[in-house]
Amino acid sequence: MASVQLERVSKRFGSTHVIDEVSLSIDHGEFVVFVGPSGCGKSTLLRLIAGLESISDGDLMIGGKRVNELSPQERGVGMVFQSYALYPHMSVYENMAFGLKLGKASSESVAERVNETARILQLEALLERKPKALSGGQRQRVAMGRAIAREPDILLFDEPLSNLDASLRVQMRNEIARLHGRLGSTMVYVTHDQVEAMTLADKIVVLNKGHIEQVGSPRTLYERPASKFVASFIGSPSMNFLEGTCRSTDARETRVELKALGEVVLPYGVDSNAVGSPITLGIRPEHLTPVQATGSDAFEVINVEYLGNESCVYVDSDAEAFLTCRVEADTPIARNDTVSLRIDTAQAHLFDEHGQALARAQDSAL
Amino acid sequence: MASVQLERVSKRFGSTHVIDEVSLSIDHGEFVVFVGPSGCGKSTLLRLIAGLESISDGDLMIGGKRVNELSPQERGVGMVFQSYALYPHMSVYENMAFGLKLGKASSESVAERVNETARILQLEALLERKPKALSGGQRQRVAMGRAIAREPDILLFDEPLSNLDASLRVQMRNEIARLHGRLGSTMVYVTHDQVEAMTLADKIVVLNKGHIEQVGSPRTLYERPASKFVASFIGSPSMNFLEGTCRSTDARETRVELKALGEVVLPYGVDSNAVGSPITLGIRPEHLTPVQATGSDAFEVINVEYLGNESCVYVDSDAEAFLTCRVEADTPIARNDTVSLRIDTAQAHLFDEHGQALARAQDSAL
Amino acid sequence: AELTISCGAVGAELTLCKDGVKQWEDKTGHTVNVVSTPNSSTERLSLYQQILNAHSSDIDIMQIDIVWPGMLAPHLLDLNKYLPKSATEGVFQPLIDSTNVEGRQVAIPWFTDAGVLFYRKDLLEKYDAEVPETWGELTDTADKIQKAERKAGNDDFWGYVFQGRAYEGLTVNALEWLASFNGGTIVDDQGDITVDSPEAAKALTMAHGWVDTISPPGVLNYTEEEARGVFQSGHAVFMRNWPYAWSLAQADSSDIKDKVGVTQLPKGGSDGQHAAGLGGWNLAVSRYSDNPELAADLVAFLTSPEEQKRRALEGAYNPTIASLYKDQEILDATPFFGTLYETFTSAVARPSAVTGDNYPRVSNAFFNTVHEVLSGSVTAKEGLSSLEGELKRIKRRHW
Amino acid sequence: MTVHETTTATAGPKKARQDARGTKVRRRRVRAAWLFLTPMLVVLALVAGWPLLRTIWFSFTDASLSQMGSANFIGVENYLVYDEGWYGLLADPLWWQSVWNTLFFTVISVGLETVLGVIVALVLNAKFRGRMVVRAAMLIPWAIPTIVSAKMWAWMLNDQFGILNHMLMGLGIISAPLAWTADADLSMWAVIIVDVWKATPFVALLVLAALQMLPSDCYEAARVDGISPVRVFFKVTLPLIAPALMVAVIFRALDALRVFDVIYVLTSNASSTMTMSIYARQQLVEFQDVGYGSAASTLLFLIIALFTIVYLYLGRRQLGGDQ
Amino acid sequence: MTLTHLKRAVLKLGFWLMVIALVVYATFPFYYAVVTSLKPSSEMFQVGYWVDSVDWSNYVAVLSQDSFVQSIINSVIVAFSVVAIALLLGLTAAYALGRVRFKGRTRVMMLVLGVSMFPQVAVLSGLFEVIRVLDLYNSPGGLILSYTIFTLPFTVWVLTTFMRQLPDELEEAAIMDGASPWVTLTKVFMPLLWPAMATTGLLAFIAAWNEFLFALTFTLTDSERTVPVAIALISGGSQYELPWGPIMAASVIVTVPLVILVLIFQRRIVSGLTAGAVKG
Ligand SMILES: Nc1ncnc2c1ncn2[C@@H]1O[C@H](COP(=O)(O)OP(=O)(O)OP(=O)(O)O)[C@@H](O)[C@H]1O
Ligand SMILES: Nc1ncnc2c1ncn2[C@@H]1O[C@H](COP(=O)(O)OP(=O)(O)OP(=O)(O)O)[C@@H](O)[C@H]1O
Ligand SMILES: [Mg+2]
Ligand SMILES: [Mg+2]
Repeated sequence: MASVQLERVSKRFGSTHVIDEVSLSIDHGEFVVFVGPSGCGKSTLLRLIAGLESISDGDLMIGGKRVNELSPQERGVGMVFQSYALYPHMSVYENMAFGLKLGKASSESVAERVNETARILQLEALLERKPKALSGGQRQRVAMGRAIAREPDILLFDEPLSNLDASLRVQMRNEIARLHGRLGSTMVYVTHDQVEAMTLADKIVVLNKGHIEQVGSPRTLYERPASKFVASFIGSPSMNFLEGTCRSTDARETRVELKALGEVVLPYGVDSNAVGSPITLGIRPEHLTPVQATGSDAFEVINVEYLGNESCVYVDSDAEAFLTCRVEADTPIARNDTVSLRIDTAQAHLFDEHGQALARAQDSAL
Repeated sequence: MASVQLERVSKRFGSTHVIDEVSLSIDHGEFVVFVGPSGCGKSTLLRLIAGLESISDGDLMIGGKRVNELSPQERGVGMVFQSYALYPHMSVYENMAFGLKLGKASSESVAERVNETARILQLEALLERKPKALSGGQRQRVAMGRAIAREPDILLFDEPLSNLDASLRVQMRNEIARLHGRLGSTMVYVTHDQVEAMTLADKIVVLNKGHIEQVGSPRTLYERPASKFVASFIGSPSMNFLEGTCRSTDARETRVELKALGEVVLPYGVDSNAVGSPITLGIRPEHLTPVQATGSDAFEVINVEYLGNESCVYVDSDAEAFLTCRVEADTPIARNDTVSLRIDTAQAHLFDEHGQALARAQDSAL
Repeated sequence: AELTISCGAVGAELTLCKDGVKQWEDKTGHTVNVVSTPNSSTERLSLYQQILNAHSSDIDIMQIDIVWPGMLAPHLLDLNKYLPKSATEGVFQPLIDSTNVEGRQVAIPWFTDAGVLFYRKDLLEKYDAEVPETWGELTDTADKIQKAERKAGNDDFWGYVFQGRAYEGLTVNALEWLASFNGGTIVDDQGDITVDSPEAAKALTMAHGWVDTISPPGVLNYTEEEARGVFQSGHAVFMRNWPYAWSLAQADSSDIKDKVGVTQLPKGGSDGQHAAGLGGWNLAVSRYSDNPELAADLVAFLTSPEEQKRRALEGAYNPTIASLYKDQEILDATPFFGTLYETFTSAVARPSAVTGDNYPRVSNAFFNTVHEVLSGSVTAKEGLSSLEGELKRIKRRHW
Repeated sequence: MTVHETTTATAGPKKARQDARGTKVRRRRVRAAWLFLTPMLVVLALVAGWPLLRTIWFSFTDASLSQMGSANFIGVENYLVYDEGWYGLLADPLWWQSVWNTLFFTVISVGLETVLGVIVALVLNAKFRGRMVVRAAMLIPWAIPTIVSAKMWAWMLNDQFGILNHMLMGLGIISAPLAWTADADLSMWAVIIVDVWKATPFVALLVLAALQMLPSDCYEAARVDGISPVRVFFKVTLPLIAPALMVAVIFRALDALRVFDVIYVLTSNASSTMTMSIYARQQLVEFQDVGYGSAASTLLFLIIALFTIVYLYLGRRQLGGDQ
Repeated sequence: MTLTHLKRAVLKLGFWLMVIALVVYATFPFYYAVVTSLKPSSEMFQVGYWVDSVDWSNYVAVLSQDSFVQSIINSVIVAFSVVAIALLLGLTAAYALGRVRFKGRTRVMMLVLGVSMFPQVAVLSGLFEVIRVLDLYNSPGGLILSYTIFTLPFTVWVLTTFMRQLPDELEEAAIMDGASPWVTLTKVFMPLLWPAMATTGLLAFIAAWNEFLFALTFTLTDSERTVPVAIALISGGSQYELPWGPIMAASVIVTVPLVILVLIFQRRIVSGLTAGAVKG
């Protein structure tokens, strides 16, 4: 049983609090993805679980047993390091076989396993090379191969695909999903890739400055972010935020006066305490549609970015930042056009002054 | 003048041909993005331009002058290394200031420049830290800061944002664009990120196994890929490919018999030589729409991936690989449904047996 | 003018030398630098050779070992040319001979040394034994006392210690054995090799018999100090050593103060002779000296009877001038000088003059052979005959 | 580093090879390298050039210390000559004995020093309280002047009042005192004991430096992979410190092959502990035979050079660089 | 749990036993020297593990000689200069040999090594001549110069080896920053080579500090001599008498500065200097 529990785990480097009372429970066989801004403590958290850093405070349990003091090998984890940490003097083959030989596996089965892993990672042609003679992405794949060849109970991935091209990344992602299915091992995965996070995770953990902002399924996080931070962090391009004031709310609708866009009516009710207080409305780019300008509420288009499958329209909203709209690739809108903006109000989110999401009245569970 | 010309440049490591007669011309002030599969030679090409590797064959000109034999500093280039290559004994500040100081800048202007760069990269709080005490993304930003602080004529970026979270990446991307605008320097940029490539590039160069597959504007590459390779490489998820035969073509339409989907009519003509020969039809996921199954041509849905802003539907096409369709996030389609597929024929691409795109009759320039 | 002299190392020897030099300085008004040199005589020799070979005038006057004149002669001044005949008057003839190379007086003997036998008066008395006259007696007495002492609980007690390490000291020791059996001195005055004789074999066989019976096995690596260590800590009844050990054995801190006697080394047999190996030091002047006359004068001063007497009184250095052994003042200060007069006059010199440059080879071959015989890896007979071959081989290069 | 030199001779058309060899950058870099090398080479040439050439020259003469000026060229007579029987260095059984002694001494003592040095370095590399003091303590044997430490050991190994015999007897390991330095069978071992004691810190310190310079992150990988420390040591640490260890061993071996003072002070220069250096010194200094002694030195040099070349050839992969 | 604790405790105990064993092994002779130096000369020939009564007279005797103190000063000057020269020349040479690939590199390495292949006695008289020609006889300069013959090859080789292990990318980064080889060497490599430099420096220092044969041959007067010679020249009342007490006292005195030096230098022998430099 390879469940992982963190109970008020903290980590300090000197006086810097890097992980701050994090509690989290990961079930056996679960696939958990950590996301968060650069430097928020994701790698540190993985290293704490692996046993590479000592826990300053709190308890870490694996399979129900407190393991704070156990060495990495006793914890039964495998890890893909963000910095690869390859053995510089060993060939790719040896790098991958090194951890395997331990298990007294016969050399044939070692060879078989390594070759199979190399095949999955498309490294077959490079088995004899030293890490120095590999490209960045090849090194990264070796780092991954080393961990997955061992098939440990708990696999920790620290941004394992960041240096791979998109199509290889899709393949690798599928291989990881397949591996997860086959081994049934617990996987903890750090990524900055939205798609990876959304597709692989049973559960996404959003970290911010060493604490957990929200834990939930991909859909929950995307559709019901608990805070402005999570809302802005999940989804790319980010959600647009509009300042305003809550005018009224009842069970079925909420009226919000936005500084930039005037009054909008949202088709759900929120906590009535919010009435009269400043509020932030969040709306994702795909739910903000630019249309031909209709008189008064016209905004200028700052830029249109063509992304192939879609385009992004940046609109000057007079608010702090530009508003981003996601439109079809061959949108007729061009820079310096003036547009009106239409909000898909059902998809809008409301946050209070402190950035917390306002609870929706009779919110159905997702 | 910092234009860059490569003329039949080759690079061999021992007997491995890593770069194979690459010719390319980069104008002064242009922003060129290199993309290509892992290990195709992108970094090597950058290193050749930088002067860190000797050119095995061919000529490299900068500003019209042959520079094969000049040292990096004489070429006036700056580079962000894929592996960062930070000075481990220097603080973040010193890392960024090192090159500036060598450039005999006054200490005030060094401080000013470094602080400004640190601000842009959001590293202000970390200036006193050593690289060892930084997270992966922070290191990467330092590596970038070091190169851009010097403001050289030619800036080479090797996957500079790969370890940053999505929102930071968007910010950094904008900063780079702004920097490019301000400095007017020539920039060569390697990335695996589709969005970066599409939004930043004046010109994208697609590399494959050491040679150039296609050079063109982002829109050209996306909409008129010259080969199946480029078509599959640009865009994520990748384009779907369907095997078939060309039945007939004239100036205005082409009939194609697809193994999996039967006959389709494309609203443009192709080279008439193709008639009767095996052909591949490429269609991007967003142009392949699953609809309620209508009798005969029904396919099974293997998986539906929810990505937040959209979903991917994987359909078992009886062809080699699954077909991928891009649909709205809240699609009603679920795993194991049966669907029919509708092709947006105007957006379909045709490739001959060798993977080359079939020239469209009276193709309007893009 | 300024002179440089190397005499002795640090310690009493150096102090004595400095005092003498000071007197000369006061007398003549010149300045003299005294440089100290390594204690080990090989190191000192190689240092001199370095300097002399470079024809350097860095050292004007050197204190050289009794066996060195042959080797250093080309670099040394013929003092006869600078000094009156009287300078060597009254000096023991063997010493004059050893410093006269091909008619050139390259050095003046300064002080001398000869091997003597130390014994434990108290133990001989206790076990009612005589001071041995022959090696045979010594062996018996040593054996007897050793057995008895060990029985009495003195576990690491030994009968006889000497210098058995393969080094110059062993040459002297073994030469004494050979000479005491009338076995010659390896090479005779004519330069003929005489070592392979039955007497010599007898002497060496006897010595081999001591090792691990009356002498500790470690004696094969003993120099003077190791031997003295054993003797002075009360672990041996007999010791062959130089006279210097006397004052140390008589020091207040010594375990055997007032229990020690000194006598001549035993004879080989009743028809043998008392033979003491000759040691000692001379003063020589470098040919490259800038002030040869002054340097020679300083040498003459330092080797003068007055100065030698002072050294005998203050440091118990044995004079090289026979008459001083009758000087009452000296005899009062060091009573055993009288008993040793005989020893000095009859001392056997090593064949350094005749073998010249090749003396070190000869000595080396000799002590190595002796060492092998002592440690039992060859018999005396075999060893001596192969030594003879070896010496012939060396002689090939003409001495 | 790979800058500008990466085109190797293994493949590629001729033109490319020439091109790479001839590039200006490369040439400039090479010129800079020579510039950097020059001071060192000048100093070495200054101090070593003349003495070494002189030694080699003298080995073909009959020079003797007392008449160095008038040396005659005698060809290889010092090495080997027939004059009613073979004479010369190569015909001297003592020389061969000393060669054998030296090799024996070198192999055993350098072997022990290496093993022990690595162990000590590993201990010193561990983090524990008082590490500073222990490090300093471990260096003491190397810090004591050889002439002193050899005398000290001679004192401690003394058969009568040496503390070693005293201790061994106290522990009941031996019943009678051993004549460490006198006994032909023991004296070589005594010398080895002292040399190992003295030189282990040298190896240890170098290995320690190598250990400190190791890349730290692949050790984390090994820890996570659950690889036993012993295996990590043999498979990761050892290969990574191999270059430094090799250099340490080379210099230790060079010292051991030229060993002099320890033996000179500790044991008599009897044939059982006669080494090549002692032999050479004996000829040069004690026997005044500069010609013959120089021949011995030159031969010693050749033997060492031979061993070094073989060793470097066998270990060339560890040293990296020129494949 | 208890089992792992027990195992850990046993391991810890074993480790400490090992440390103690090594320390005893390394320092016992030195300890014995200290004990001997504190004994009056009368107890010299007795085995003893402790000092019963401390007798400083040997130390007083040694330190009261001006020439001994002077020789310590000389040694310090010589050893520091030797280390400085060796490290400077060694570093530059190591950069060339370790970082630049050129023809003849191996030959240079072998040549450098070849210098240390002759026995010291063999080069002695040649070196003596060189030193006399350069007019450095009987001066620290002569010793400093002659000591490079054994410190330089060693320093060059060790630093070259360590230099090769530094990541290539660092030099490339420096090149991109426009650093000249000299700047790269001093500003980028040197700080990273501290462990190696401290080690070689220490070893070279000790070698220079303890050298005897050259020091004996190339100096003449007490005012120019170094410590080992001074110790060797300590002697008893006569030629054969070895003054153990003062010699041991002197040895202890000259070893103490080295121990202090080690304590200072070894702060530089720290790990993980290159951590965080490169990814992969
Ligand atoms: N020293 C070398 N010897 C042999 N092959 C090498 C060497 N260095 C790189 N290669 C090979 O050259 C190819 C190109 O490497 P390069 O680093 O340019 O790839 P890349 O396009 O940057 O890949 P990535 O996206 O993974 O960083 C790779 O296949 C790599 O294995
Ligand atoms: N040794 C250290 N001393 C002080 N602070 C440190 C140390 N190591 C890491 N940190 C800080 O801890 C924070 C968390 O680092 P961590 O590597 O866990 O970030 P991360 O979430 O993995 O970021 P990234 O996505 O950039 O890799 C960072 O702000 C980093 O600067
Ligand atoms: Mg990280
Ligand atoms: Mg790359």
